Amino acid sequence: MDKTLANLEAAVGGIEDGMTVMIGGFGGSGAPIELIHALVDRFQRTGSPKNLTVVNNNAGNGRVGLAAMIDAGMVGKMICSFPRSADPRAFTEKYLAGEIALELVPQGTLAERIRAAGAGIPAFYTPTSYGTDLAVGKPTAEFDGRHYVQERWLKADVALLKAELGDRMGNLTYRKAARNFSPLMAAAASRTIVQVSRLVEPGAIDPEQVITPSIFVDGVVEVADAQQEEALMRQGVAHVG
Amino acid sequence: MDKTLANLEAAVGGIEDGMTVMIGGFGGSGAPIELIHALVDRFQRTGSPKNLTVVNNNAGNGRVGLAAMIDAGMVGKMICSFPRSADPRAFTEKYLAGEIALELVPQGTLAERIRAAGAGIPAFYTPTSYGTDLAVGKPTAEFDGRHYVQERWLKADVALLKAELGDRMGNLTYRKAARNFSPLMAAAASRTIVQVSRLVEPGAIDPEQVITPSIFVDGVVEVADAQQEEALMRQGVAHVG
Amino acid sequence: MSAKLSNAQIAWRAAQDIEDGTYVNLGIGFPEMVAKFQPEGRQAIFHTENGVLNFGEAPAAGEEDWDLINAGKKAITLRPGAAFFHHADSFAMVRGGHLDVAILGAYEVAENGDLANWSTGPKGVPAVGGAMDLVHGAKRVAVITDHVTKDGKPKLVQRCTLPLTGVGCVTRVYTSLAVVDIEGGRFVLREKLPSLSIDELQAVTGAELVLPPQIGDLVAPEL
Amino acid sequence: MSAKLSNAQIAWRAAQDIEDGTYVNLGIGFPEMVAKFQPEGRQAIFHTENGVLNFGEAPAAGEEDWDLINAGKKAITLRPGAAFFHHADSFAMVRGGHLDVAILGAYEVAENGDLANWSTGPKGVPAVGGAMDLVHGAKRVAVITDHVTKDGKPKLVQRCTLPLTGVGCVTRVYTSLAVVDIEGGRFVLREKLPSLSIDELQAVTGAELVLPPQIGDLVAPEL
Repeated sequence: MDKTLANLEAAVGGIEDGMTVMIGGFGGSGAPIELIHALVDRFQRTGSPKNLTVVNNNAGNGRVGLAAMIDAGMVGKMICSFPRSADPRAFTEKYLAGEIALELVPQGTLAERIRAAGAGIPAFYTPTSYGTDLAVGKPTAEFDGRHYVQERWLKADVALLKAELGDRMGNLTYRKAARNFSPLMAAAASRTIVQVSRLVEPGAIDPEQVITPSIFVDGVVEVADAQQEEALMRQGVAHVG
Repeated sequence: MDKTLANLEAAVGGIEDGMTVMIGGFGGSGAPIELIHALVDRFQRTGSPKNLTVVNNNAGNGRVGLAAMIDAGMVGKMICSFPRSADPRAFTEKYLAGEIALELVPQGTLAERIRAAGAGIPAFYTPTSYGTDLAVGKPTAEFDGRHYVQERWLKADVALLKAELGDRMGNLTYRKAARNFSPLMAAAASRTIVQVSRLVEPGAIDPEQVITPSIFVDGVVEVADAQQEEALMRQGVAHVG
Repeated sequence: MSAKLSNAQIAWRAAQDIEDGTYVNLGIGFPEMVAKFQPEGRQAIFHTENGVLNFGEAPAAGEEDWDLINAGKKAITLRPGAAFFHHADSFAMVRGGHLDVAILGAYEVAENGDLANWSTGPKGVPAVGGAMDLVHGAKRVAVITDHVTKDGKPKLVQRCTLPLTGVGCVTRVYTSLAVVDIEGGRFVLREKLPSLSIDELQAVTGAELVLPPQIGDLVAPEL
Repeated sequence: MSAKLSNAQIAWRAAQDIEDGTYVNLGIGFPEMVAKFQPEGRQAIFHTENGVLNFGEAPAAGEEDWDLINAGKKAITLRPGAAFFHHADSFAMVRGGHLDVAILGAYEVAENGDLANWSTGPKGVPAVGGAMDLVHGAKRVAVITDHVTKDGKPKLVQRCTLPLTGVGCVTRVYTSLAVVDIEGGRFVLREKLPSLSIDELQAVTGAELVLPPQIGDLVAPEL
């Protein structure tokens, strides 16, 4: 069993118009920049995939990564908790122009909805957002005298993630706080594609240190000198594909 | 901050009559034998704690550990998925005599109910047990054309767990498959007490390898040469306190 | 009708349908035997409820590590690329539809896909384990079983009489006499022992067997 | 009425109530400042939503590792005994009631404990982050804020007019002028600047201040 993919182009090949794509990372920490740029490049070359729904905690920063996707016009809708950043131009411009939709989800609810999708839990109750504008239209219930909002699972067609070590079977580790949403998204997407900073043989990762077990991963591609979104943003880099 | 406890007696000191106690382990793998035996010894000495509700995947094996607790007459109710084992005498005798109650929960639902308690999720929906005797009396709902059962969180007053490494702040690692329910129980109990096979200083466990972060742990006690339930059972050992 | 497959042969037949690279959970007891018959050149990855992925065969006697066991509490070993995880993650794999195949035992399987395999009634100590989760999790839920009970009664029935494990969950049954798919609420016969007539098979089956144009021969090696 | 505490002094005052060994989440922006004023001999453990427990101060300029950040996307360092975990576990800590204290900023706090701190209305791009989770998670939810808006309007009000972050969640407010508890749907004055009369304080407070027998002096060092 070998889930390694030949290159970045192959890695993003299965993403089609209108799909829901989860992208790992919290700000620049954990953002799979090379996978995202490969997808932007494909769009610039072929006009596809377009009208994507993207799930990420944020909505891009500067002119690289997710911001470059939005700039390119590939994203029809963002599902996120915090569409602001040091340089949120890409999203802000499109949002205020009515060219991109936004589903705003509290961060913990976003995480739990993704986790629920991976765990086969179609709905759950959370106290978060009860009595607020973000709970409007959602079922509520009382348990033990406290009020809760019913939230639904959030699934995706594809997840694009960044990991530190990855073996050929798909077992993953992450680097520091770059873990964040990625283990959840790996389980919530029908197809999970991961850029790993170092590709290793099965057995090289201690089974006790695996964070994402191979069952959640469909493809791994090695990107040895991965770029970091925050560093690129601070350098003023723009990716236009 | 130092959560280390002086000894096993101190570790089980806060457990009172009628409490719900979660006990880590799956069969003998991860069973905190020394903590359990300290509790049995306390009961034999003082008559307390009694009438406990115990949450574990199983209901004891042989005459040690959880089986010794049941034998001693401390347990009023078991919440578990599989009250059978190689030598299930302790539970079987009391159950057939009507001296112990049983709440039988499918294993994945048991895990998820415990996880939900730790995560502040009062209820969730699962397909598991829909249409079976174990769903009788539970609310059901349909999502996307499929039927689900509503399950409630499962909390405990105390969790008694076994870990491999534990630092003085309470960060834990586990040994192989001995992890099982323990990270979930650590978060679901008001008070989480852990016997660790090696006590280390904060910083000795790589932050990426911590399985249970310190926030879920209230006390750690070192048991350097911990016994293994399966081995004891196979040796025919009985713990009578 | 005397010839029938042995348990090992039933397990062998089920193993032939497990593709390379699939994630598989084998129920405790008889289904565990399926792992022994993985066809050459195919690598299945085995999952056990208690938090291990990609385990291998039992260790030699005396080499057991009792912290490394499967759901049946038997000692196991690891293969390269194994992973440990906690019980909620383990059942996320199950309930979340990540397993490709679950192979389970049965007391009864009904033509509507209902399965009864956890309780023989109100007597004794009930125990369910992970069975009710597994039947709603894997992409394909198959059963391996003798075709009839020890008393000779059909185990493939119109409707289960024993307490259900799951509703409409089974899609294929490997028995000592036949391979039967469950499609549209009917038993569809796919393979049968060559020595057995369809009438003989129908006589020991508790619901009508739908007969497609092609019915294969169920043949297994001596094991 | 001209004297008031600086932001640093408000943060200092809030820090005095954080006990040794408590687990604390500080909201992004102004609340982060509370960490600087931990009293000598007390060790709080700081949590950040993006999956780090027990982080320390910012690294020196040029030493940043952008994979090691807090919820405000600022570079951080680790203390001994730190842990990484994924976002669902991180919010299990929050929602599950494991944090002892959350200290947040506010646009408005109402006497019924309602908090508005995420949206100033329908204009612009809305963003909520983890605020709505934090207000329902920590055992104690405190607010630090200037007592009035830049326009001099009360931020402690009868009922919030801005979109709510959470209902009945705040139990203590540290302002530039006072420390106020929320009990039984009322603002209870605990401490005020010594230079300020109760009438002066009431005049800039949007709901009635309940006056207990003892009202302490709010004094903070020069910072």
